[in-house]
Amino acid sequence: MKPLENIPSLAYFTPEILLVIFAAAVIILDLLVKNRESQKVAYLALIGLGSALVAIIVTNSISASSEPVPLFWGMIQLDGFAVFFKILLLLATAATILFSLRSEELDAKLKGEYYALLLAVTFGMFLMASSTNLLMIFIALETVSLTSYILAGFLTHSPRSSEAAFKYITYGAVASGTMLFGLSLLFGMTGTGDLSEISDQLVILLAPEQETPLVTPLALLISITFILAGIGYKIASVPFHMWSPDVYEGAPIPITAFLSVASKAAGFALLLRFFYTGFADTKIMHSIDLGLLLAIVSALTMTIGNLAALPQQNVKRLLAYSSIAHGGYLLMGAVLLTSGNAAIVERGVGAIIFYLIVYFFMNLGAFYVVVLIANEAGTEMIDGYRGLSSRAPLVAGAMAIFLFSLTGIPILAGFFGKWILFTAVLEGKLYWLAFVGLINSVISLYYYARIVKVMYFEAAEDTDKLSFSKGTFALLSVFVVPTIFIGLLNIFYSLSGNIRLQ
Amino acid sequence: MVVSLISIILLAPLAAFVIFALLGLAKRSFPRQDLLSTLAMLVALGCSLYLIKEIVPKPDPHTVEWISLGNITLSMGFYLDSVTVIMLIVVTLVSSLVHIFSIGYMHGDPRYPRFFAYLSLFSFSMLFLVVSDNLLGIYIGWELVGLCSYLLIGFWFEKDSAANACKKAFLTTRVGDVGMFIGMMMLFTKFNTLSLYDGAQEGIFTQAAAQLTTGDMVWLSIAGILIFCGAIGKSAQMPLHTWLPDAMEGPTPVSALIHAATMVAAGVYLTARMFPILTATSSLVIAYVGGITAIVAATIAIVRFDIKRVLAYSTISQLGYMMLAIGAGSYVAGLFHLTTHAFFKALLFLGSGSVIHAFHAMHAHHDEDHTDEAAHEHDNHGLVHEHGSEIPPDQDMRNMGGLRKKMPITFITMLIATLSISGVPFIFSGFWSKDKILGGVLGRAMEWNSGHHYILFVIALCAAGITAFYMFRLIFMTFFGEPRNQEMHNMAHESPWTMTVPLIVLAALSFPAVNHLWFNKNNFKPPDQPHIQAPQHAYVSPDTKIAFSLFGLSEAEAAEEEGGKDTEQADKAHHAHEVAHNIAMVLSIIVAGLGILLSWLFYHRRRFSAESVATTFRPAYNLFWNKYYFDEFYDGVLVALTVWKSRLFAKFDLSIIDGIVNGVATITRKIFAAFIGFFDNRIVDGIVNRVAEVTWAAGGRIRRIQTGAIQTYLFVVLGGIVLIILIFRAL
Amino acid sequence: MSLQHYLVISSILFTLGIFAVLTRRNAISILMGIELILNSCNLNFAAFSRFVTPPENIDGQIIAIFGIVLAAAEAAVFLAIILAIYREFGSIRPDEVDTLKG
Amino acid sequence: MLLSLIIFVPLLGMIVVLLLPRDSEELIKRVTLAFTLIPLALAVYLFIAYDRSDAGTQHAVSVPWIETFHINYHVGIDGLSVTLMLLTALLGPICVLASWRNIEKGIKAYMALFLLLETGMLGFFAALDLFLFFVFFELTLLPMYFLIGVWGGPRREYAAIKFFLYTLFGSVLMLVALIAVYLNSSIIPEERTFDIPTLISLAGETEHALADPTFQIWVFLGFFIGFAVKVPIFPFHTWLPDAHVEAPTAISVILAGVLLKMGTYGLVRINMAMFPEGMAFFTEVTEETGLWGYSLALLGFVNIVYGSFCALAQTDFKKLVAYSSIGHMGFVILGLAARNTMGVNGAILQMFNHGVISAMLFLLVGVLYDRAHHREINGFGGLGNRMPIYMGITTLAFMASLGLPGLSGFWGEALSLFGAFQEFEILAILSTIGIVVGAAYFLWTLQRVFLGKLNPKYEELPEINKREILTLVPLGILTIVLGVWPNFALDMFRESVAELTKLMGTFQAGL
Repeated sequence: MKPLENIPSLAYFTPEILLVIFAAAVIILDLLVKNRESQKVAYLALIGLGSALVAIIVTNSISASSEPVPLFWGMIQLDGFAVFFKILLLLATAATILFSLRSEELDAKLKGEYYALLLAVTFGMFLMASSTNLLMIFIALETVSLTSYILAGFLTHSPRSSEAAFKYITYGAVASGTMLFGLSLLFGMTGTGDLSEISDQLVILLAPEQETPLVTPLALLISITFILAGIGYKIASVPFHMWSPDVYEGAPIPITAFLSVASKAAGFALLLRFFYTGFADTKIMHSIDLGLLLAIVSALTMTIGNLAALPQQNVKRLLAYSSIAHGGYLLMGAVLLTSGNAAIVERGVGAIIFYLIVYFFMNLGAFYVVVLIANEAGTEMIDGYRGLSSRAPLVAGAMAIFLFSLTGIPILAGFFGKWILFTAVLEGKLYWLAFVGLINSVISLYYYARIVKVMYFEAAEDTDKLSFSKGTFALLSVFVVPTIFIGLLNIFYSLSGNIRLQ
Repeated sequence: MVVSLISIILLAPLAAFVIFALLGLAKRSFPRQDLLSTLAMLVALGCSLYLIKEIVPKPDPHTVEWISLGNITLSMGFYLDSVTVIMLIVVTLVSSLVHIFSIGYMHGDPRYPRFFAYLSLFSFSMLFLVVSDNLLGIYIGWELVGLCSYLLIGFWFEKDSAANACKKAFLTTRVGDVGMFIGMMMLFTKFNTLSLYDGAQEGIFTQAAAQLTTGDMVWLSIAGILIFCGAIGKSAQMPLHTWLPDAMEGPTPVSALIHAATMVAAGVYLTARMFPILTATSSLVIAYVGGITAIVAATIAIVRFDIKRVLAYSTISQLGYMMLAIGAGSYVAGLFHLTTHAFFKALLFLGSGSVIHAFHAMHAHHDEDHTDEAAHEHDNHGLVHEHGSEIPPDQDMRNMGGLRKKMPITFITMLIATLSISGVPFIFSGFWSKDKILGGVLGRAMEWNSGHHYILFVIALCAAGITAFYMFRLIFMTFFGEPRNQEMHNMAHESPWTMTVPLIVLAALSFPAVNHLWFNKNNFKPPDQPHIQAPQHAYVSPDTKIAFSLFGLSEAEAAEEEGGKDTEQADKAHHAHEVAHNIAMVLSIIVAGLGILLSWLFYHRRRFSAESVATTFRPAYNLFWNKYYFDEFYDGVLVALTVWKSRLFAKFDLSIIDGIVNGVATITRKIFAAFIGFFDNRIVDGIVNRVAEVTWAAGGRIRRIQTGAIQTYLFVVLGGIVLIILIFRAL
Repeated sequence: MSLQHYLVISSILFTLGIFAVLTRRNAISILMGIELILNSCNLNFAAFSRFVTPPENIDGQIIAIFGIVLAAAEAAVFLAIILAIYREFGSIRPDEVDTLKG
Repeated sequence: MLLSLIIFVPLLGMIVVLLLPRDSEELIKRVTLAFTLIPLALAVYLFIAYDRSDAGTQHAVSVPWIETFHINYHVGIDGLSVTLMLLTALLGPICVLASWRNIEKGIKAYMALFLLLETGMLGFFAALDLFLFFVFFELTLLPMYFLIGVWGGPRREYAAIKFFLYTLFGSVLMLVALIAVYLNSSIIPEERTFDIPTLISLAGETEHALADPTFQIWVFLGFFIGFAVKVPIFPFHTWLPDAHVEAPTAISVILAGVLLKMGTYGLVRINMAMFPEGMAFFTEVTEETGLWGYSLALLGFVNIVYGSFCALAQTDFKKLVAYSSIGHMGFVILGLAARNTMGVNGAILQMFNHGVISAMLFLLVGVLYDRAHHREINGFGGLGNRMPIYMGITTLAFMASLGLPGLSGFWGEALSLFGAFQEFEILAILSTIGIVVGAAYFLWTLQRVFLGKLNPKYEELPEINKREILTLVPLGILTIVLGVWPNFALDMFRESVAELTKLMGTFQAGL
């Protein structure tokens, strides 16, 4: 399909436009309402997200054909893949806003700009999920990053939060600077910013009869590695993961949850699209052994994430490492992009998408419990969870389900997510990677089960019952129910199988 | 008809037990369990007697399919031949009498109903064993009687000695049973059935006769010996005999029924049943095991003071006799002796029970701490351990004496039994059966045509003499002379009629008429032994010639010379046997007489007190006693040898065999506790834990990289980039 | 000047930036290092636009301009966060901001 | 439909229990009992209505479930599964009764988890889709973990984690094997399947990827280790004594009665049927396999001897029973290794019998523990005087367990050994050591607990009560009935086993 010009593109761009409008509206509303009524602002932000959701569905249905629609002269692309990620990101933002409303940590400081920033970061992520041009990729990345830095440091009087923000921005700036350098090299080699053109160019440039001094596999490798630094930093893959435990620990819990799910999902959207479109031909991938590179990164990521999680005492930090490990699992799916077999690539992408759905519920759920416990018991440490099963049986039960699902214990969604991933990886004949993944699943049981053990098998010093509102349980069940049932329903499998990159 | 009769025989005692068990579960008990059980037994006895009519020369097994696995079928069924019927009668008869006896003997016991329930269960199991037509059925009955034996030995389980004894009995016999089980596996693998006789499919015997070639002889010998292992355990043969003396911890009627008349004889029964597949080798093994057991047990019995233990060793010895008989091919003799022994030995035990009962009633009255004292008694079958205090006073023969006037019925009946077991000629059944065995053994020794096996005959003969000696020692010490313990003697009294009637009945059965009628019937023929080269057909029971035995003396001597010259000729075999029989008879009469005479000199003339006789058998034996031996025995060496031997065996018993049996658990406990501690904790768990530790340590290591300083992080990022480029550049 | 010259200069800039980021003991200096990195990238884009792409294609220059804008935005946020750090820790030495670790 | 009802009634019960108010404990217990009695009634009906002459699957239901991966909800029973389902359904209400008084805290959660566990077990035995099979297999893991970890003894944490880790380790390997089977079931992705009967027939086709010997051996190993942990087969057994000792009585009963059977059932259903080549490699001594051919039988032997001797060395009553379980499961392995009609039938019979007998044993240990609050064997003595009925039932259970003929325990052991003897003579003979040692430790225990003079501490020890007798009597009756008439159970699975042995190509005509 021919790229649409700017004005016709706007129709398809409605969701993003709505987000921007509502971000502005949120700031304005914040000026109007009194400080105590900041909830109204949150509701407006939710309405904004809701309308964006409607817009996504509407624009998706008017495009009707399953063909992707390139917008703005091919800067971004609207397709099923983008739509899926947009919806996922949007829901994650909505969940974050709901968490924030209930978080006492953020309570007094909740201002309009918080929600405006959340909407803005969502906007950036939308772009990440749909960019097909180097420029757009960089702009999207920076939009997300800049707003995330601020959100991470949002607790103005908390040293931890400020430190998190500081580390985040220093790390992020260097990583994105490195990535930009890599992008510039890629641009220089191919002379274009459009991903599919880059792919076409690279095929020509790398062809054996072509002797172009600028494009050797080494140059390409350097460029790719630099770019990977930027993407890897977003998805917290080894060795670009080191910011995440500190930032996750220091940031407000809802933001941590948001970063661990939405930011990671957006990063994967970008990664998949970048390599799928930009390196469409397997010859390019094989020239630098991209498959092995990704596989090693994947194996290291999950192993280091899991191992480092073992001795953690802070649940938030533990979950930070756990989410690094999960990034590693997801990367296994990304490795399949390089397999060269369209069916396997499709399976890999489908597996990542399914896993992200599962991960969305179980990880956000776990963080929600962390929010609740931080509110009621005032602690983020594992010791604070002691005897939770008697103090708050339902919350403890939910937490156990989330944690076991994260471990990948069968019949919980996490198992099915892993199962799909491993099946795909084995189908791609990457046996050693699957093996590493399985070993890691067992290792991860150690630290997840430790929390369960503390909650269930150890007695609490403080035996007061914790009380929660009905709304809390309602929100909790929004995460618990899918965590139990997603894997048991065919619909999610067919959904994830039907979403493909184009 | 046969099936329904056998069913009644089996179900009557079973029902008595089931009623007890079900009521027990509801925490009740039947008011007269004793009468119920006794009645059940009498019904079974009646049916058994009726079954005599049903004996046919070549019976068919009555089988049902029991376990069917596709084309593999194990059937379960009854087989009724003359052996079965005689066993049924023996079991039901002795059991009935013991039931009646127990009504008096066990009166007042707190677990009185339970005793009868156990007896019923035992009778059922034993009868089941006897009527089964296949090895599996026999094995089931076999194990069930073992269980009952266990329960009954441990009936007074408050006594530690009883608790130890019952465990020991079960375990020791189980060792043998496992051998039998392996033998069954071998036979099954070969023949694909466990039925002995031909029913729906060909049984083991037919198949073995038809299929096996001489090449399979080793295999068949091993199978036979393994099956015999079961008998070694159950019939208390060397080296698994030690449990039986300890089993005397059970109530005396139990000793009479289980450990004298029936269960221990089941081993003989089994060996006899397996007769057709015994090979020359396995026969020889059986014969030697039996022979050695006979002599060893007899020598041990000499030095016992506990009346029940004397009888226990005597039982072992007699069982060895029977094994010897079967091993020597004297099938009829073995079973004949089994029958006669069942009656006279049951009688002896019941008689001793009567004595003990008499003393016990007094003793309980006199000394209320009896059970405590008894509880201290432990392992007192070894000579070294046999001091007065360790034997329950009411069983210690040194407390008895002169009872013949106090307890005339008991005395007379026991005397009859003793005469019978000692082999006093012609009017007592024991003589005939023992004589038959001796004759058979000698005959076979001649036939084997190898001088070595004459030793078996010598052994048997010696054992016969010693038997007569110690049995009369028992009689003299118990019933004759002056009362040694006047206080106890005064309290002793004749037992009530429930106890004396069984004694009288059994005494009547110790006379030959009844038994002879049975064993001289034509249908009681030994089965073929196709795997032994020399056929047994030549051996015709010489009972008809019995009356002329005295006359045959000179003939025998002449024949011996002749046989010595030319034993190889098969046609002489018949003659040799006849000759052998006559020789044996004469010699047996001589040794029995000798034994009785010696005993009389020792214990009735009573030149020496019982205590000094006991010291005779100590290493620090004074010259006086030694002289006594030289004076009274024509050959003092024999006695010294006997004493030395018995002490040796006693020691062997005590330290080696008992040591093994009792020590195994302790040793394994120690070794395995250490081993498990090592293996489970160090190796298996160790590996698991080590892996966990390493993992954990790795976590800690990785954690340390996360220093908190942002510039370190950045360094890692850039280092990572450089590393990736360096590594992948080369690829 | 050929493309190589620009690339060498940008590489030097990039390396200097990295060096500053890794070694400076002052957050402001780190920020300057970051700016160096970003500017090296912008230089690259501009150079490629001049030498590689056809003259009518100004994609590279546009990217460079966006780069400048984003660098400015980043600097603003960075400075704000440095302020917060100074308020909480009383120092802007990056190695003193290390309460979160492990 | 009936089958699904049996499987999911406990799950429904769990939901109902969860909706009941926390405080009404009696109500919760009664509701749980009701929801375990329904499957029992249905299972009994199923057992009676089962067509014994038909080797195939009965009551089969197959509904598409996860179509993307060709996973069906496919359940059905053959003789083997229906027998084990009956066992499971029978132990359900018994365990609820056994938990009636001695679960002190969180009865609601306990009962809910128990019902979930029951669904998992029942479903496992009925599943005919490999994936469903795996899911049910794992469904038992979490409830068990909590049941041991929350309601267990002093070292429950350790035991629960250990149980969990071992089982998970096994499951992971099994998962890999499972995926490998799926991927190799067809070259065409659309034709891949998880359907067990289909896979079995595919594995029988020559030239099919599933029939490749090397593949079969590796996949066999994957599944085998998964099941071996559950059985447990030496050296994966160390979780068992800990788990048993710490678990509450009812959970020990389920653990020994049913969970261990899941391992051996898996061996029969998957390893034997689906990977006959792999099975042959480990159970048939040929030039090609060499000593590997002994491995399975050897493991069975080691289990028997090791378990028995370990049991002999125990002084903790429950640990003794736990180790005896290891020993007795060895006979199952030995029987399976024989791969002939007798061995396999014996093994399956032994599975059922061990389920019944070990359940009895653990219940009995529980009875004593509830009264004396310790399990140290040497700490008792002379209880026969105080508790004659208890002693009677214990003797019955011990005798059954040590393989006394006439009680059910004998037949499983005997048939397994008979079968094994035909293939591995020496190992079968050596395994009989287990019989003697089995008698030794049980009798020794009997002596130390019941015989001798009454320990003065226990002069007031109450006799076993009616509720406890009620839990034991059905098992006791089964023990005797099966001991007298083993065909009662053999009838059920004889044809199925015949089918299985035929599949393995070792159906020996005339033997």
